[in-house]
Amino acid sequence: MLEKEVCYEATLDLDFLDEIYSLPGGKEIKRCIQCGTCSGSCPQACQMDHAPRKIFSLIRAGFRDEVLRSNTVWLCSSCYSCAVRCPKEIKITDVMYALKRLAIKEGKAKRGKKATILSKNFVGLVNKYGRNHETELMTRYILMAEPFNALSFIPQGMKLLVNGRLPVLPHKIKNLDQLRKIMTKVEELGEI
Amino acid sequence: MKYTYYPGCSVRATANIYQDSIDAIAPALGVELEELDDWNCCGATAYMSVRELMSFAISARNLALAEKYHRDLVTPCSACYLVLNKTNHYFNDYPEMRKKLGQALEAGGLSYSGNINVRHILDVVINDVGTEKIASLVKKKLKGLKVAPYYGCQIVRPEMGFDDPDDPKSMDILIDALGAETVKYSLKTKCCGASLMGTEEKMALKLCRELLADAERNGAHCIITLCPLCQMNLDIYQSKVNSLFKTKFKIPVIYFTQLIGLAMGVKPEKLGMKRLGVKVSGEMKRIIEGA
Amino acid sequence: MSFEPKIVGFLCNWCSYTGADLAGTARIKYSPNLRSIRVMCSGRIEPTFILKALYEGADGVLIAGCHPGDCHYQEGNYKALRRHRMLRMILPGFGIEPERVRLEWVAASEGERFATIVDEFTEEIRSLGPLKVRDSLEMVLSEDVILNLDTAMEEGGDANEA
Amino acid sequence: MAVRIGVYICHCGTNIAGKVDIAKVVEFAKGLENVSLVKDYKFMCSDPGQALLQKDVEDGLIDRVVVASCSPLMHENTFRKATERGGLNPYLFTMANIREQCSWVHIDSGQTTDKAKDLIAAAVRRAFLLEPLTKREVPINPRTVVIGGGIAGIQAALDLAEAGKKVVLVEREPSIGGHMSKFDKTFPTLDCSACILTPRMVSVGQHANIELMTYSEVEEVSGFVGNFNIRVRKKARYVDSELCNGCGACWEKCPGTRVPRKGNVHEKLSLGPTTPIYMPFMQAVPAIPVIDTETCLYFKDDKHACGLCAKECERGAIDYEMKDEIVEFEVGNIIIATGFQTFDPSVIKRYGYGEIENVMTALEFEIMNCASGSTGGKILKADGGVPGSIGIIHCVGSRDKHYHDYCSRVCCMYSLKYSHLIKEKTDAEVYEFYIDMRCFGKGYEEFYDRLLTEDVRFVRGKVAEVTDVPTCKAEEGKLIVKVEDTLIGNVRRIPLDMVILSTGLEGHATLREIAKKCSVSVGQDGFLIEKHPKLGPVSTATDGVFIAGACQSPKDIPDTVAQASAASSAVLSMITREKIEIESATAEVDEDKCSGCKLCNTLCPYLAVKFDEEKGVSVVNQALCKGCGTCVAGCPSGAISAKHFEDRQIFAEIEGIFSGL
Repeated sequence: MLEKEVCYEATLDLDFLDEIYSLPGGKEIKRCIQCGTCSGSCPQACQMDHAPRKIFSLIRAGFRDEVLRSNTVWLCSSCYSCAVRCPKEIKITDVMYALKRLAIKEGKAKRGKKATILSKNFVGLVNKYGRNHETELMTRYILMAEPFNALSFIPQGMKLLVNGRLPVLPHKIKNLDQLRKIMTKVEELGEI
Repeated sequence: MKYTYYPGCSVRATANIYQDSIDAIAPALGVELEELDDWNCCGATAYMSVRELMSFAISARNLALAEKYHRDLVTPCSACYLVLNKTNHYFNDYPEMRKKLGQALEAGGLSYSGNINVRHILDVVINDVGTEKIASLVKKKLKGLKVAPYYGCQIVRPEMGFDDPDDPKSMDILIDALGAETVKYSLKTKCCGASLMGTEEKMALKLCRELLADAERNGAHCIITLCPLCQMNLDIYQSKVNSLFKTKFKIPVIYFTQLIGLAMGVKPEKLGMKRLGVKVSGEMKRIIEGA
Repeated sequence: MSFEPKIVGFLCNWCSYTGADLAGTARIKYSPNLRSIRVMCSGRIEPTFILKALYEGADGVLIAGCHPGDCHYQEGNYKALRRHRMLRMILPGFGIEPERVRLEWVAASEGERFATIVDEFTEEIRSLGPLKVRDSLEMVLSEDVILNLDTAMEEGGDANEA
Repeated sequence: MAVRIGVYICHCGTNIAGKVDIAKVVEFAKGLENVSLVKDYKFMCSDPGQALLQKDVEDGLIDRVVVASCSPLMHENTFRKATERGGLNPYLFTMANIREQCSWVHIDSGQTTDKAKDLIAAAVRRAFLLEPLTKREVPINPRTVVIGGGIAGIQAALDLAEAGKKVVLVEREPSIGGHMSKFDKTFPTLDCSACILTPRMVSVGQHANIELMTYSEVEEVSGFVGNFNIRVRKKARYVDSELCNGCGACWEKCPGTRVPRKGNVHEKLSLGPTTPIYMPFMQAVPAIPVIDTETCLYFKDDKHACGLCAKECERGAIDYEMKDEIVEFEVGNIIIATGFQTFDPSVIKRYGYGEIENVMTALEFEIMNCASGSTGGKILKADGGVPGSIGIIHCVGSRDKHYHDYCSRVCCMYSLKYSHLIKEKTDAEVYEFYIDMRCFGKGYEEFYDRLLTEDVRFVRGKVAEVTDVPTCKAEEGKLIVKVEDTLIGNVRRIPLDMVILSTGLEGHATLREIAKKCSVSVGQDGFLIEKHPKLGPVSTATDGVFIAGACQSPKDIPDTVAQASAASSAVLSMITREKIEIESATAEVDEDKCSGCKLCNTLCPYLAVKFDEEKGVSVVNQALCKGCGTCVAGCPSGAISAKHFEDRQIFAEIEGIFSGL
């Protein structure tokens, strides 16, 4: 959308700001004064399509597609540097999460494909055992997301293995049933 | 001092050496950790990207379980610390979130009041045990050992922590109390990129390189950390950083609990020191084995 | 030894002298060739002051006043401008390059500008070389001629303005 | 008896001594003609430093004083006083500036030392020719005139009146109140403008110490500090203010129109009645109407057929024969508070003001918002419809070399206020197009923060153009704002129903005139020049003339009120001291030499030089003379001398500079 010479208001989603605002964590987003503290503090800003500050200006103007398709959210390492420094106390990291979820929901998370796979595998494991099983998580993830690259992960895996830091067997919690009931209820309630 | 203990998945797997060192020093520090029965995954960062409510719900089960103990909930994992705290925070600050979480917990026959205090084990060691007590337990001089204290992100941010988000000092004063030397470490709170290691590996490795380079520049013999993810990233991936960026880092990355153990004269094997990705060598080895 | 020009400056009290002081307060360095004389207003500066300075040994004369419109006395600087224009017209008659007399506006806040002007002017005078024809001025500085000269300036200035 | 000059050279710690070889300079000074003693000291301005000089004067060792130290602008007064304390006329002292213009600005200490020598030699020669001058004092008339009846003038007048001093308040318009009376709400507190202003206006109208002259203009100012003579033209209102009781019957029956209707709304927005006989607004002080003779049917028609208002007026207050009246009075001080006018945006063609409908100025929007205005406070388009989207363009006429370089300081805030009002009154989308948000005052940033959450669409970028030419369906029938969103980096076209131009503030059209009358300078920005940009914000170069409010620079209400109170307290301090010392270094005409050509009369900016017809010579009024010397330089007969800056003194200085050659 940004390639266009002139942008028409009709092409924008003028409710986008309100949509993000209504999410938990999005409350302060309207107070953004575009100071750029977030971008300056972000360890990943240089790699991003749009550094965090610009993401907020795009949200404000209604560039929904541009925001959801950008790689920005997927490069966020959740370090919260931006969030603690933001002079308006915007929960920037939480907004990034919200955008990730929105992007996945709308099938715009191209860059987030790997993150989605990782997350989904993780979710699957928790459903299965109640806890994460790092060995299985890594194996599954590598095979799904990086099948052609799987060999490159072996040295790190071996290092953990030989040092006795990669348990082969998963641990299953006792009351898995209870956890599943909770999770089923969440499915019922739907996300906020 | 008795606490409810929430180890988290990593501490029971890739970070089991963290658990070993905690077990080795806790009695001497007078810290009793009673493990939260049947705890489950904290919900973790990765979950958050896909399902927010689900993440909080899973997390909330732990908090609900912990409430029966009437004690602070202590975790050694920064990620768990953040997620559990965040769950608390959202539970208490967003009525809609509280309502839905309440309903979900109810489905599992649980309830939560929102009053569990979640703390990091470093907080307990520094603020409950205190450096005076720790200093009195030091048996082995670590004089000359230059240590870079690496705090990472999640215990100091976002502002729910017990220390300054830009310039935390807890581990600095701990190092002093142990008789070692704190090196200037400007990047002490910069992100190591752990959460990106799976998905955006190169970028994560780049962040690791910066951290390792700053430690080396400042003459550190080792880096101490308090987070399983940071430790794994900087330790296990150090060789990958070296091969990608043609660097020659050989900096052991250990848990602060391991350093306490060493100073207290606990055998390195008992602290999991032998199971590090980057082994102790050179000057650090001399200092630890000497004296 | 290379030629070090001697320059006399006539600075108005309110803008230019203050501007020169500001250059000092800000420790801006400039060439040491200037010797300044303070007058209340650039409108006070008579053409004969300038000729006198040239006669006594100055190689160049700098006149500095408030920017147009900013004169402390409303319009003294316009008077200075008029006289300056006239003076430049008659200087060649004495064999003196008109470039040796320069008029500049320097505000109280323009310390840096003052220093730059002094540096530039010093270099300009340096390239012109020493003023050689001082003697030609001797006769104009007798009292009678001074008066006639000043009258010419004032009336000529008026004519010029019109 | 020979002149004995004492030369005192200050080290100023290392400020001077670090770059100037003091010993060499002392040696040099000792060799100068008429110098009878030379001393150097670490800090001449210190008490012991001053005592040094004072004692030498007391002991009769010297009768002229030269201090070579910092700038005379810094310590001339200090040493003059020390000289005076020693028993010598303070004008027998002079200074050589060897710090600001010597030791601080040059690198080579040899050259610095040489320069210091030259400057001291010049000062010594000048000192030789100095003459004693006498101090002069004039009494101060306790009455003050305040020119301008906006909030600045109102505040200043009330302050003075409350202090028990007489004030004449002169206002050009039919009512006092100024711009503030046209506002509905004031930022950032959003308190009602009329509610806070009206009581003050009423106080002014009723105060025993305030003489109010509305619909009046200052014609001439003469005299000088403490003794000004003011001539005011009271324009004819055609309504006798003694008889009128402000009932309104006149305008209710008036058949004419001052502001024609156009479609559903008036061509121009108006607060008061739109008839030729009108009150500018309902809370006007005085509550007396005026007749606009341009549109009044009685005046337009030679036969004077109408006369309806006169018939309606029960009290017979209408007087078509009324004439302008000239009033003269004396005051001791003047406060200029003439305020501002808003920038006329029609010169910026690309914004379409005056060409495209629904492009309006800030002031028009202000009036539209007033409950007593022509739309009853409703925000309406030209066709009477309700706008669905409104854009506010900041910095119109400000921060632009083509119009005004400066920032008008109030536009960001009033624009935010508009956004709030629009959101409060309508469901319209609001866009703010800004370059920078300048919210510097108390509670201002907080107000901005509040507006950020009120769903105003902030777009950073100066609008390139406003057009009514659509390029797509959605733009048809709309005003289209074309702007680069600089935070995103691409150009946007935003269709709107109404555009408000946040026009900047400029000095009032009559400001130059009034400034000239009061001998105050107008700066390049078109505002009055204060005595000192930081330390003299309310006084001017002319003693006894003070300034307050937006005539000095664009200002918001709090700053205006603060400055007005500062001006009134400055006036009070003048009045309280009862007398004032005036400049001694003035010009003087040698009557024997004066040829009576009157050239100097035209040169003097203060009208201090007048021609004495009897004697046939020009005379300088010493009370008016400021000592600039322009007349001295201009006198073709050399008949005028500038005391303390005489030709021979300056010649001596020049000679001194070159005496070392």
